[in-house]
Amino acid sequence: MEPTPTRAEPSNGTGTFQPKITAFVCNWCTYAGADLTGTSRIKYQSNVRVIRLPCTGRIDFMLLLKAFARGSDGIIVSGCHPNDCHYTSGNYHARRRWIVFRDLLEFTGIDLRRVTFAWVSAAEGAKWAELVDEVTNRVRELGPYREYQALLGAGIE
Amino acid sequence: MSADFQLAEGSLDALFAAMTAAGRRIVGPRASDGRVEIGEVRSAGELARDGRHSVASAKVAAFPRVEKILSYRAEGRELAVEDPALPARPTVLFGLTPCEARGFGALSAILNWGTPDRFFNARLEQTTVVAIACTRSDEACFCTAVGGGPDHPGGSDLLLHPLTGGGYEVEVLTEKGRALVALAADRFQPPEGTARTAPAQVEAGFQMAEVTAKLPRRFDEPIWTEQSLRCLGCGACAYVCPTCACFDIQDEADARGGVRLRCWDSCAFRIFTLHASGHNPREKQGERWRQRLYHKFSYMPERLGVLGCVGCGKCSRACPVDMDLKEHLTEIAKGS
Amino acid sequence: MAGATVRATEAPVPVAAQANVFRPYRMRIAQATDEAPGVRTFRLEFVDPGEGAAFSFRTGQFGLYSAFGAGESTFCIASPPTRQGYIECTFREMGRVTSALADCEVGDLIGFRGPYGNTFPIDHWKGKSLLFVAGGIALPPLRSVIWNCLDLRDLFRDVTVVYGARTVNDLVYKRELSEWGERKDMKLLVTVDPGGETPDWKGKIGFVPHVVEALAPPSENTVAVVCGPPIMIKLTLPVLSGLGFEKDAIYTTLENRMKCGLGKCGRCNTGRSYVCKDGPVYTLSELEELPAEY
Amino acid sequence: MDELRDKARELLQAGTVKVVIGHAAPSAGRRRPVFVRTPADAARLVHDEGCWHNLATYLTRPQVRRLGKPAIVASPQVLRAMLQLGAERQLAEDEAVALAVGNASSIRVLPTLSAVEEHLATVPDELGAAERAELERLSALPPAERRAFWEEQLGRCLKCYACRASCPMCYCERCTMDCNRPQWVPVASHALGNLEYHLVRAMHLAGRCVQCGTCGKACPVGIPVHLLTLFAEGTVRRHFGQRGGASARPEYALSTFRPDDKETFIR
Repeated sequence: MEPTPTRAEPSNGTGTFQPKITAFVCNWCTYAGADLTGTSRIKYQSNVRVIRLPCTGRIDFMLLLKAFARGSDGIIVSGCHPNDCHYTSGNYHARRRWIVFRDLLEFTGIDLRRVTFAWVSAAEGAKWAELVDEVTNRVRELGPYREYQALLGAGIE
Repeated sequence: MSADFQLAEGSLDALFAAMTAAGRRIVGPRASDGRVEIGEVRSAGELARDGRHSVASAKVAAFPRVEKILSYRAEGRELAVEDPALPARPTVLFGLTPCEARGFGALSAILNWGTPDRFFNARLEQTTVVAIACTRSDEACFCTAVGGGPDHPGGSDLLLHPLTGGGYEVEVLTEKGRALVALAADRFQPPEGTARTAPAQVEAGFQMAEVTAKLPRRFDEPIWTEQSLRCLGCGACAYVCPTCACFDIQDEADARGGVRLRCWDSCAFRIFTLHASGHNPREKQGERWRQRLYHKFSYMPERLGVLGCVGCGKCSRACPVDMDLKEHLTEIAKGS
Repeated sequence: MAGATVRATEAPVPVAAQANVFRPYRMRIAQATDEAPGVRTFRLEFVDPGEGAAFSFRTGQFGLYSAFGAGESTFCIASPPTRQGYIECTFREMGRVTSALADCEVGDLIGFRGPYGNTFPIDHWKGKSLLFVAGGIALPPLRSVIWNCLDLRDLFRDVTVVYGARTVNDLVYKRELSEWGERKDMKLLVTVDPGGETPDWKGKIGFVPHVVEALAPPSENTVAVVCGPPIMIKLTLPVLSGLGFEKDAIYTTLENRMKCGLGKCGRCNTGRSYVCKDGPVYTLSELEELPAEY
Repeated sequence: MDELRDKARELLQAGTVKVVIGHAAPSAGRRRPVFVRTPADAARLVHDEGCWHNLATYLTRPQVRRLGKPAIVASPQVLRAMLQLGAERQLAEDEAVALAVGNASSIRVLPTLSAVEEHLATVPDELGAAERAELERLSALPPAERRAFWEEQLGRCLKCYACRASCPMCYCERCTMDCNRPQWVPVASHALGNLEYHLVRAMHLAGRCVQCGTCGKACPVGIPVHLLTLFAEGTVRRHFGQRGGASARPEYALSTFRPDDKETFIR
């Protein structure tokens, strides 16, 4: 894909880099938790775009790669705590895949500081806010994910 | 065959420097991790000149793996479509085998049939081909059976003949070649008649005329299934072939715009001809193998007036399961 | 067969002046019609009127239609060249591109490049009777030539159309079918497979080859054009032969997969023929010279 | 070698099998898969270090299946691939006869997957020293260098799919690479398309890879793609104690779980 030439680095107007964070969350726990963050009026940084899926078991590892390819600087993947899956075991299956995929990403030199896995329940509105703030701050510190962006368009004559 | 100049071994670096100074990118065979690749070469020392063949083909210079053929931007419901700028990258392909040089002729025949292919032509126009006559051949080579040879001039702008004592005699074959000589004119000396290293002996073992004569009547024979039993259906043969030009067209886009890309494709892949409905005109591997051979040795000669093969043997060397084209063609020629 | 041997020659046009043959016209969807489940027709108008004015095609030709971002797909031009100012295409939602096209609405822009391929030789059909036999989604290629001939009705003798689909619902161009049915200067037989009829279905029930057989159109001085799913074609051809149709008087169109439309990408190559250049229209005798790779 | 040829000849003569899948040596330095269908032809069979193809790939190929019941000259990696194919219901218990070759001097004829499993229990399943060293070397590199390494390597990938085509476990009739609704991975062999392809390949083989390394040897341009699958398979073995090709029972580490699976990175 072409790097979209119009993409300006998001900025809060003060010149600070505003990272683009994509969060893949399950419908039953983390999405509800994030909802609670809002209804509880807990403030947190607005850099995250939430993508809701039925279950962490449904979060294909390809989605993470697609998020990076579409310009994400950081990724959050989050769902129900072990034992709490709405579908009984989706998060257990997901956990196995995360273990393998994360290792593989590390082996190919993808920056693991930009990928955060979490369990956030429907009751943990505060944890969601903390998580987003923590990830946003860390990725802001790291700067734009230029190494991955450099892959876009590379190899096209 | 007659030489126009002589180029001393010690002059190669000066020639490379002159080409680089003139803004030419130099691409050629270079040793890398025990194999020979086609890649950018900065000095003559980086060139692989031990007679080993590169795995991949230099066709990338004019027919890259992936190239942009269109770009577009969405503006609301409107859409702006743009032609990509013509590639501007003057290139010297240095040290190719004469087979590789000949390959551009077949590529051009395919891509320019009926309508000129501006992307290929623009790249080729900016490419100067300097071939070095082969002094070594291997089991896979059969250039002599398909109209070529270890010192065949076809497709080259300059042809270098290695001399026994080092250095080359230089045949200038085209205006492009002449222009390249002019970049370092003082290095190109009058030929002294020094002995050339004998060109490689290439024993083809079959007559191409026999193959072309027999193909039309062997179409329905079991030989194709038999020859392709071990074929895995990968695209290695097509992707290293100097004359394979089949391609795919792919869009890559986001909401704001995108590009249309031409990328290599291969008739060995099952999905090459697969319809969206699930119907596949060439469902079996044997049918796909047959298509590969017929396209190169029957349909192309008939329709385009050129063979789709230069006998370089790259496909045979690249094949993970040793599908040996020379051996297969010999078998076809021998049959009734 | 069309397509003489072409010798490779140096490109006569300087590279900088060579056109980008992959660049499509921008077309606006002027009309969208749902024909049958998953089958849509677009009427397309040139965004650039100059391009539209310079554009011409002949019946039987095809083009590559792009949904920008998804890619290109090949269909025939389903409208006749006698209707100017627009082209029409009919397609079934099957893959990535056709689904993206199906999502487009009136006013959207899509791409079109063409026309490509050969044509139905209607100039040679003058003074003859015409028999069109189509099945399912294969009526669109025939629709162009049927309308073309109807618009030049005086040039031909009898015109007969036999069209069948699996079910009533699957019939395409329903409004045109009723228009053709009412015309006095042509004969139309519409049939659905047994079990595919509705309670109020007034057409025929039966498979296309049987309907053709029962109709027994005279073969003398008649051209037959057959287009449909492989099984329909396979069973209809012997019927036509039995009725005395010569192989040179039977035409069909091939629909091999294509990417370029220019004889280069290699996909549609079947025997010595490139369907995108030498086809898509073939007579039965031409077809029999090709390997059955279509 | 004589023993291998004798066994193959016997099986063909008795009509137990219709074809013996093995290797032939067309010339001194070359080895190629061969399909022996007559007792006389058994003389073409060879087996030595140069026979690197995992022949089990052919057990699922339509053109080979059409030949009838096969016997297969089987290194331990071929035997493992057979078990994994059995586990994935691609190969029935007695669908192929294995002619087990290996360090042991004599050829073992294994007529069923159970016999294969029994035999394999006596064969150590260890990664080659060279592969292990290379995995360790790469793992020890600073992340930026590892990224540079793979960027350079995968940048050369032609997407000819020789790795996929040569892999005994890549038998899917319609690979996800060939599906375009959605187009998960770009078709083009550019940097992104190549990286995504190889990550998908490694993920799809994790827990199923029999560690034969055939994919890497098949690569015409010499990219060590096998290191990716070996690595992912290694992760599965380390964390979940399951290995591809260990048995014909349908146990796939990534389609099951244990509530106490250990990880250290989930917040």
